[in-house]
Amino acid sequence: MAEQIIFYILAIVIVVFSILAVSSKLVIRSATYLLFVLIATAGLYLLLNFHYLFAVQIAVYAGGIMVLFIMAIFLTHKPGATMNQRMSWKVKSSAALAVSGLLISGYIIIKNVVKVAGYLKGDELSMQDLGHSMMGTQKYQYLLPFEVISVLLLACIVGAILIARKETGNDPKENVKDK
Amino acid sequence: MLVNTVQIPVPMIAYLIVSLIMMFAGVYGFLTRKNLIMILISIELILNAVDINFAVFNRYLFPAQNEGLFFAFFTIAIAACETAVAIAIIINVYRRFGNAEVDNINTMQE
Amino acid sequence: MSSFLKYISGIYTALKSLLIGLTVTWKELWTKKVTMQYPENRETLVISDRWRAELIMPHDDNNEHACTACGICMMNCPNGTINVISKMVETEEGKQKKALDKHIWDYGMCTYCNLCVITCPSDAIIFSNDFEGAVYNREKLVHQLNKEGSKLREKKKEPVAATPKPQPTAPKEPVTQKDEAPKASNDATDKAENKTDL
Amino acid sequence: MLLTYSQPLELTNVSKALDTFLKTYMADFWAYLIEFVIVGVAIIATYAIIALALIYIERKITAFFQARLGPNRLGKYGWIQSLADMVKILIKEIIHINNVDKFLFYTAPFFVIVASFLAFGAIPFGQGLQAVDFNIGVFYVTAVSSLGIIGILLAGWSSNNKYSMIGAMRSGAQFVSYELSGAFALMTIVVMSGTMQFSEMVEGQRYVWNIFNGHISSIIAFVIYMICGHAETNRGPFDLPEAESELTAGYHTEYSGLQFGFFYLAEYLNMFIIAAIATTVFLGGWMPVQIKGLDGFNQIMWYIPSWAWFVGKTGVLIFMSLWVRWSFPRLRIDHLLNLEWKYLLPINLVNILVMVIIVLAGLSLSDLFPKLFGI
Repeated sequence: MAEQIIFYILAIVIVVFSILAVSSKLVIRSATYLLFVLIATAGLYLLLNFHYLFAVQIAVYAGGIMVLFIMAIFLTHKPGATMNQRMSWKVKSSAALAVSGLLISGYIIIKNVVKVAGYLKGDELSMQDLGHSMMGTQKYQYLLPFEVISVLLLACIVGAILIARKETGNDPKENVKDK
Repeated sequence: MLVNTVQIPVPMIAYLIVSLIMMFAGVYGFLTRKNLIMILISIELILNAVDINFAVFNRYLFPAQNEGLFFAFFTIAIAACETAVAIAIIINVYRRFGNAEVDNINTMQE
Repeated sequence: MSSFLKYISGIYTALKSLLIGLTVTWKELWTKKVTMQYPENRETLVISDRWRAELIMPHDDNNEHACTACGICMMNCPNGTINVISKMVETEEGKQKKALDKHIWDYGMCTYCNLCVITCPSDAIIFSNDFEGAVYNREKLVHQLNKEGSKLREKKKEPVAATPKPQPTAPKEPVTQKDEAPKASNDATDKAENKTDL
Repeated sequence: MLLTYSQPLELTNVSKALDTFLKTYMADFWAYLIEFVIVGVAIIATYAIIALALIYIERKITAFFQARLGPNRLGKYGWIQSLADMVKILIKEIIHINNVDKFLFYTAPFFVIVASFLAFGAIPFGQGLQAVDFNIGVFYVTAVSSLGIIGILLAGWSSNNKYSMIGAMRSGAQFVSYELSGAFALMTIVVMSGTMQFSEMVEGQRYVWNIFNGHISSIIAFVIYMICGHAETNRGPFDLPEAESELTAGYHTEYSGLQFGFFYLAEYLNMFIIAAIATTVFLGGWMPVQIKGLDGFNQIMWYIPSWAWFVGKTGVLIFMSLWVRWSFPRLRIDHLLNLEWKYLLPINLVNILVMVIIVLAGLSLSDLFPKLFGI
């Protein structure tokens, strides 16, 4: 009972705020609504007993990505500035596309998922198991993807710094032209 | 602790519907918005929907293994990478054009 | 390599200086506290003589003050705190003479600049040490400095002529003893004359 | 296994008695519900009481460092002062500001307070006195406490005020960079103790605290963690997000009344949370001082309840934080970022490797002297 109540609260939060996030006129509010969605998603992970995933979601999304978003918004927008929308026919057509996609996928899910309603109550993963499967090289162990991700992260950091760096000295536009 | 005290679990389909709505909200935002940061926010929504699906499939269909969990981790990590680079690009675009909207960026090089 | 050594030595010196700072404040933690707890220490409270708290006009035992109602203090006050109201009285010889009626000083407007006291030719007003001037409404902040029925301290002509000059080290504060009062007033007038000469 | 010693003053005795009492009179579901509510109320009450106590202690110790007496009018030694301040802040008017983003302006304080509250819930206050004992305890706390910065950023942005904005940007840059080193310092200890769960971590420090167990490496990690903790809570020499001489009050300039109270409370509680986590991870948490083999001594130590040990150790760390705060001048923003990126982070990365070597080579005290320190 309690689990269901919590789930439906989180579900309503996710649905409402994800729709608000894509339809808000102020970009900073969109970011805040997205944050609510992310936190509620983390709540879903907690409900599924994925505690580590919960903490990763909060730490990476709320602590990292959202701060990046908000900083970027600070740097590129004036307070209170509203955003331009696309032309209305485009809005209508994409809304129609989204709704039709929703209906088709929903139909498929409802049609098929009822067949596989098995649920085994899984306990919280112990950190030792998690560490072993993250650092092992056998089947169902993920050392290689882990390392690849770390290299990707490094590349991203270097790339981001290189892209966002201000060229020192002259006018940045001239520098770009020189290249 | 919360979960273990409860007998009836939430049906899997409820999770899937939630993630579905989130996903298509993201799609809608991706298609309608001009602002680069808004597009990025929509992408985050889509990625999150996928994460939920991974976790739910793992818990409901293959509770003995951890593939879904790890895929969700890697998705989150890749989302972080993508955001970092994208925001660097957005800031550069802002410096160049004075605002962060997609219509400005018709050519890669002037 | 040298830059690496510099880095390490930088950390070392930083830690050392931080520890020195910490020891200084640690010693400060145990020093005697200097806070004065005011209402409790009324008896032992020491207030500097130069503290300007409240403007007063000293009166002697005969209810006489030294103010001649010249209005210099009023003119010198930078923000109009003082209002000297004078009246004309008839002396024994039948002459009209200006005398003080009310010396009004507004506590709330005073900036304690001391200009009135410095410029007073007859040293009639001084700042006292009595700082407990808080009242419940603004009207009470307006003080009348001369007491009810007080009058100007008369100069005695004969002693001035007989004894040419008193001691050069005259007490600055008005003295309340009966014997010395005329002396002091003489002194004050002398000083005032000197001032005007200058 | 710890129950071999008698613990007369332990608060878990009370909670156990309550649990059995409730379960004899009602179904398990309702018993659990009532217990959840009691635990929630107890945590909120503890939060408020600790905040009030901290404000009083801070004002007193600050005064002593400045050769003053501090609050001394309300009650004996002024101990009612912070209670009176709380009442004042509760009944003050909340000033509504024109031209601000109302939604964000009013949600921002809640982010800050909720983040500190979530972290507060995971702290083990004593033996069994822990609301949630995740197996990812340390990671959970670092993750959850990072939510607060979003509240600060939103507060600065939505105040429509340059000073608030600059304060929020500074705070964001500072928090994000120092969070990294703080988490690394905690991870150093996780490497040594082999668990992230707070309760297991405390059990593991029974005979030797983690700060001594890993000698060099642990002490470096401790110092770095305390520095980062100061910086994360915007206190001590790192208070430049709210540098009053430059930025009035930083990100909470425009807030008044209860909303300001939220920021204020969260700031003090964050100081407590940092000290509490440092206590749990480095100084043995609620575990009394124990010497292997000396049962009489251990029994005497156990007569002091575990929450008293916890409060004592945390109090020492809070005193240290105040000591540092009143010793050093405020850093400049470039010095602040230099300190993090050029000093703390490289040292931390090397330190974590040193710790791995210490653990793998068996150089920690409990490995070197298992008769004295081993569990």
